[in-house]
Amino acid sequence: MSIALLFTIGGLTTVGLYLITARSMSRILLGFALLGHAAVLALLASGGPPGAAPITNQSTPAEIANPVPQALALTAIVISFGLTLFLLALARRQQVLSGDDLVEDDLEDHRIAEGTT
Amino acid sequence: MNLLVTTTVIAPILAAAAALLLRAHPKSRDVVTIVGIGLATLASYAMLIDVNANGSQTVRVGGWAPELGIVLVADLFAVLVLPIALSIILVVEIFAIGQRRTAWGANPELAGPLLGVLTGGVSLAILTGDLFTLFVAFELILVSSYVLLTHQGQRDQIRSGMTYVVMNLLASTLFLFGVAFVYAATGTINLALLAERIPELDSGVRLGIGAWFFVVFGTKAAVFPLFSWLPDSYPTAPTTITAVFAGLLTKIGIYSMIRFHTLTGMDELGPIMLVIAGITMVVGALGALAQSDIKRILSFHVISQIGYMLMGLGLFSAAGTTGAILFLLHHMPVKTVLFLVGGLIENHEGTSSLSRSGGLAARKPVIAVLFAIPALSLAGLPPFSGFVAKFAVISAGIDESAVAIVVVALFAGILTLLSMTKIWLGVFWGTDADGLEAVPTAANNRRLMFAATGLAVAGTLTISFFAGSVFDLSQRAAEELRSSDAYITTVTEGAQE
Amino acid sequence: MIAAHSPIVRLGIRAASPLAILVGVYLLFAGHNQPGGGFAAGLVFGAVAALRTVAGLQRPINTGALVAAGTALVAVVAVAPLLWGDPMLDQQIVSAEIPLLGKVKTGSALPFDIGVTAIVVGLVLAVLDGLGARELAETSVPKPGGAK
Amino acid sequence: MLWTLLAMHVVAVVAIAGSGRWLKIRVLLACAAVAPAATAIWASVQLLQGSGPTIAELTWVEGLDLGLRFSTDALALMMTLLVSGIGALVFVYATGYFSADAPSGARFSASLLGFSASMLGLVWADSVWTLFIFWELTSVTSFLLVGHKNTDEKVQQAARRALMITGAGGLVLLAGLLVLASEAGTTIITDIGQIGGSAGTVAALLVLVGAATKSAQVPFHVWLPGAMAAPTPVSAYLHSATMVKAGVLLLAVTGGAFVDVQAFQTVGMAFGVTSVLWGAIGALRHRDAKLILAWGTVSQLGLLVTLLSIGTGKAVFAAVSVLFAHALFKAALFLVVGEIDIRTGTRDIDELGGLARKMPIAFAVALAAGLSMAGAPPLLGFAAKEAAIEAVVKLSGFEMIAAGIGIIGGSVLTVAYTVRFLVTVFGPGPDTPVGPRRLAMTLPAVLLGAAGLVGFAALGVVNEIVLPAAVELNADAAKYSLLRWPGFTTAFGISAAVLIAGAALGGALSRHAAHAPEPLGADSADRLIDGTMSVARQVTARVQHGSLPVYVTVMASTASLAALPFFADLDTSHLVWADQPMQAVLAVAIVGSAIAGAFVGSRLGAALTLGAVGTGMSGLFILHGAPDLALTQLLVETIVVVGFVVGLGHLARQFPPVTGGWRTVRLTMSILGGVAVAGALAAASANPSGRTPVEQLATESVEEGGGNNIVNVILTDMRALDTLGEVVVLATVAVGILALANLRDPEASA
Repeated sequence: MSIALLFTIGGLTTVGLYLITARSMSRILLGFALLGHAAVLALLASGGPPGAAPITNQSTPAEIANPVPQALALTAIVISFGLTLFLLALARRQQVLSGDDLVEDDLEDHRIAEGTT
Repeated sequence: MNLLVTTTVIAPILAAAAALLLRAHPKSRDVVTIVGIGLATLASYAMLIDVNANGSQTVRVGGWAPELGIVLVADLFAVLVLPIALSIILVVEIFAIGQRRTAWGANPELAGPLLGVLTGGVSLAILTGDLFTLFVAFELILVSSYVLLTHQGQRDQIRSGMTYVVMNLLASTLFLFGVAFVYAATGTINLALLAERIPELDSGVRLGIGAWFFVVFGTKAAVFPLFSWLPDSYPTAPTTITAVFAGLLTKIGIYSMIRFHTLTGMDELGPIMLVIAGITMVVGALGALAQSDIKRILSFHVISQIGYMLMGLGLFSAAGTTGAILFLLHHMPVKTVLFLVGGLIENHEGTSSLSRSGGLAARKPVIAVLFAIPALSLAGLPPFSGFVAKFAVISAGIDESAVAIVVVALFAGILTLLSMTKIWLGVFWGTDADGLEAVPTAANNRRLMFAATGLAVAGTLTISFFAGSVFDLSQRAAEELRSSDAYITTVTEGAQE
Repeated sequence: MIAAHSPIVRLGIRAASPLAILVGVYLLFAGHNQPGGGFAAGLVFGAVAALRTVAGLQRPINTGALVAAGTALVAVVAVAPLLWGDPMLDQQIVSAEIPLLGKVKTGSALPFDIGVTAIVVGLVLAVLDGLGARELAETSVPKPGGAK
Repeated sequence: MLWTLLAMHVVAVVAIAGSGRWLKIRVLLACAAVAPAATAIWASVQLLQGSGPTIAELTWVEGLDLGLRFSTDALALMMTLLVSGIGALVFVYATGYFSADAPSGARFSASLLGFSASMLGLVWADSVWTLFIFWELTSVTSFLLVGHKNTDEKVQQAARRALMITGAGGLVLLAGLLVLASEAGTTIITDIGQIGGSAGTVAALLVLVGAATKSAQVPFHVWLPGAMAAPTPVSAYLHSATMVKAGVLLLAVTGGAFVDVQAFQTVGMAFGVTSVLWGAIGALRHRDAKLILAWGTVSQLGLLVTLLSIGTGKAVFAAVSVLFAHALFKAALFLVVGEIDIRTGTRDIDELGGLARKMPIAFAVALAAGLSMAGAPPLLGFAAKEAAIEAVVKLSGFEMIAAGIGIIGGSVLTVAYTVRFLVTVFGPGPDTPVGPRRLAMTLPAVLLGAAGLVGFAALGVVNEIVLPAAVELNADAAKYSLLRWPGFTTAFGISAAVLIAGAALGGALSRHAAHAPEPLGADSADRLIDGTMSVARQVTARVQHGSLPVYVTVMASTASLAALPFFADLDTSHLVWADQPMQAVLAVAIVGSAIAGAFVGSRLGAALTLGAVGTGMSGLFILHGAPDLALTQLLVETIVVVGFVVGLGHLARQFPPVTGGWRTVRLTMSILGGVAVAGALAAASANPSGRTPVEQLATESVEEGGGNNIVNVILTDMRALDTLGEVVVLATVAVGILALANLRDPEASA
């Protein structure tokens, strides 16, 4: 396993986590995009060292990179693509409703918390 | 079996697509949805009969060997949970058709198709013998639930939807990381092969994987301290949607946990699971007590009850796993019914707030009866299924001399009972505090809602009545799970092309 | 929006469309042997359709129906093998000689990929639609669909 | 037969519950009386024939030993007679008690009959779980009946209090029975042998507490006076004659198992003696006639618990006798009070007076039943109490002192409150106007009141009922019998002294206007419940504060914590700095852009850095040998960046500023998360326990999958199911986005 990859995965995860704890939906969205990258990279890295592209008429099976995690990573990319777009639509809706894209707190929770004091 | 498995997964998705194409024709749209989900449900019962008679079976999707392709495994655990899960969706869809023209109805153009997708996802999650396919199935379930939760676009729905989406997306990301860890450590994502290879790992990595997936599935299942998203999001959805969510989604989390953690032999995590289980039970029940809205109380109950299932699993004994499975089977329909009754109450009271309703038992005794049965069951009172389930879990605890968790479980039971009386006193007794009118509902729609709820109550009573058989089946399923050999053999040898 | 106002941009999009569609078709068919596949093709087609819609070069596509049809196609391909007793999603392979692409060995993966493409096109259109691209286009063009 | 009887009850419950729309309450109640009446007749026949126990069994959950097992031994038959006999009478009484057009008739009748059936199941139970099931059912039906007049807030509170105390007791009992069953190795009550040791003590204490909640022993008695909010037929039936006896019955049938457990005797005695005295004092302090009787019940139940704790043959015999006598006289007294309530409109003894003249029949009944309660001859209560005193006299040492104080002191107080009750209600006082008599109310009261007298006259018959029942519990009881005239024994002397002292005390107290007593404990029970609610709110406010960023932080931190075990196996020997130099360059560029994206102030800038990260990722994919990934990544990135710019183009260009302290927490959590993921991956990949068969995959891909691009073959064939799921996810997202978009602009339907 390569430290460069681990560094990228760790770095993207850190920045991603930092961003998804923000109040602004755009930032949260960015955060998930980065976390998605980190996860995809982790999947890819879990399959072992790099190699030739897994296309049989171009390389021998001994040279190629493990194709399974590539397939998984591809599925993961597509799914996180879809969900990022959905988040975007939510942020857009929030913007239509309230003019900004800030995540609000749950009012009922606040009401109950206030009831205790 | 091949046909049955395919039907449960694909038929609802096909129906969803068809219903979407037919969005302009309400009648045929509803029929198509019901037929799709209904076929899947029928197929799942047929699977239960088949597996009960002939043992676990595997379908190799596309005919590929387990090392290369995806397998769907119909073992006893899966075919026990699946029929109940699908029946729930079917009943809720019927209720939703009845409720659609009311203020609390989901948009019927979307609810049907989305429930179809959800059904496909649930079937896939339950049947899959592949960790990554489980991820995909989770995403199917989640994405349809995201849309169901937010499609009406009201402000609190967007807010709660955001909480729900963000927390679950993070859990999904953690799931992907987990797949990466597992694949890096074992070179496979097939559950049967994992059952062989994970126990061979160094204990640090093995327990790390176990703990990581405990967090992943724990978030879906809403255990302490990962449950906060649930009570904030569920109550804002239309009642029918909440009913499905509460009845099913967290249970898929606990289902996956039972499967994964027993198959891979994570017994060392037992103590920590028990601690989490205890806290979850109590905090959930306290949360329920603090609320003053039916849907929020019921949402917190979901959390509390998950604690009991986790307790069964955390005991890591045959009796404990049996109890967890039994609890799971009991809880799914009972919770759904309670939310459906919540929907009926909303319809008649014009609100789900306790302080604004009252005296419904006198005005509408049918609703009181429909509520009382599942409520007593949830509180664990005999002779209902909840009693048997709780009894099974607690007596398993006594067998293992886990005194502390047994005491906590009993204590949480009292709190649950208290919170149920809170609803009862607030809604059914007393006088109607304000003049909110019942939501005008066409008579045949109302009949449909009552019929669906009545059907579901009858279902829970059936489970109560046949609790003996359900227990025996759960016991066999638990034994199969605990000796992972059975599962491995099914997948590697018992393949059906 | 600029696209609708500027004839040059419109011309550019009009000229680029066939090329982009060709690329998409290539990706769709080549996927089995070269990098590509239904998803990539869908993104390319989707981008083209979106650009053309924004530029007023075509009427908006019924996105919901497209997505539904794609899903139905994919699901039908999934269950079809059951008709001849195979497990779901089993492949049927056919070889054919197609001009430009050479010998193509394909099978049920092709309709499957076409379904995927339809869904992805639908998604891209839905995104741009949902996020307000069409609104932007319509508000800036005096008469929508002027290029009809 | 047992099934037939139970089925009769159940069918009647369902039928009655369903016919509320058509039938009035009196008809419903009359219908409801049929099943108990039939059962009572059957039980009498069984008793007269002296036939052996009828056994009925039904398995429910075999694996957990849950099921129904009934056995009607002599004790069960005696209880059946009480439960169904008094039940039938109470139903008849209730037809007079309620006005013809009283609402919720079906609910009341069905609940009351449901209770009757539950109580039957309880007394017939021969398995601990059967007993428990019906035990809980009686709690639930009692809740419904107490809350019958639930528009009143106080009634709701009382019902909730009763349910919570008995419900909690039920759970304690559940634990106790679990321990008992596992220790005894059987769930069949008649098969349970003696158990001891620490498990025995635990079981005994848990069972005792369970019994004490149901049988209203101090300090759990606080629900019983509140339960008087129920209509009087309910009070007479549940809260004096039958349900409150369930705890006593439980102690009686499990007592055999705990013979060797000292704690059972000591704690039981403590419960009993305290309740005898405190209950009687409570009865003396109240002015509401019904509450006087309720507190009297607490006292009498204490007497029963005391006797059962003594556990000798004589004591058990006395307990069964007192139980039998008490059910009769207490029910009669309640029925009289109910009649007074209906006919005068009040139950306050200060407002009542001269009723001996105006309600002569009621007075006669009250006198007979009251004197029986006081233990005066010639009534059944006298014979029973005589046996009790007899049992105490036979004791020695500390036990004798404790039981003596309880039983003899309690008896004095009992006589006192009885006298006070009779004098203040029926004696001279304010001239209370009295309404017309209702035959349906009078008849059952007369029957029950006369039973004490007849029972004493025909003491042999009573003996035949009571003695075999006592023998079921303790074989030594066979030596004893109820005596009409005991002779001038010590016990008789004590008895006489008790009567004189009690009468004097009662006479004296009845002349003093009692001051209105405090709720005597009910308020503290409610405070406990309200306190629980308030703790619940506080805990919930802590864990459920409604702020998404905090939820995310908690979750990410939990995940980091879960990754800790990985670090135990962290091994760096398999790590290389970089696979290619270019990889390192891209890594730095990607992380650099990501960090820039996090801190850049403008949204457009953030979108651009996102694009940069995506492009870098494509580069990494190419280096890794994954051209499909690279291609897809580039296309996806384009759409996302465009979507980001278009979709959020209306927002302010700058992000809102972030506040200080919270930022540190976020940063710490994020860094820990990043380290956890990277470390876990490094640890996981160090020593894999298996490998993917890549070569096999390559061959099969060409031969079976018909494609050279293995990744694509995997996606469209080997793992086509994943792809299917993935595209359905995309389709659903499209539907969701369209749904949100169409909301904004309803006309622009897709």
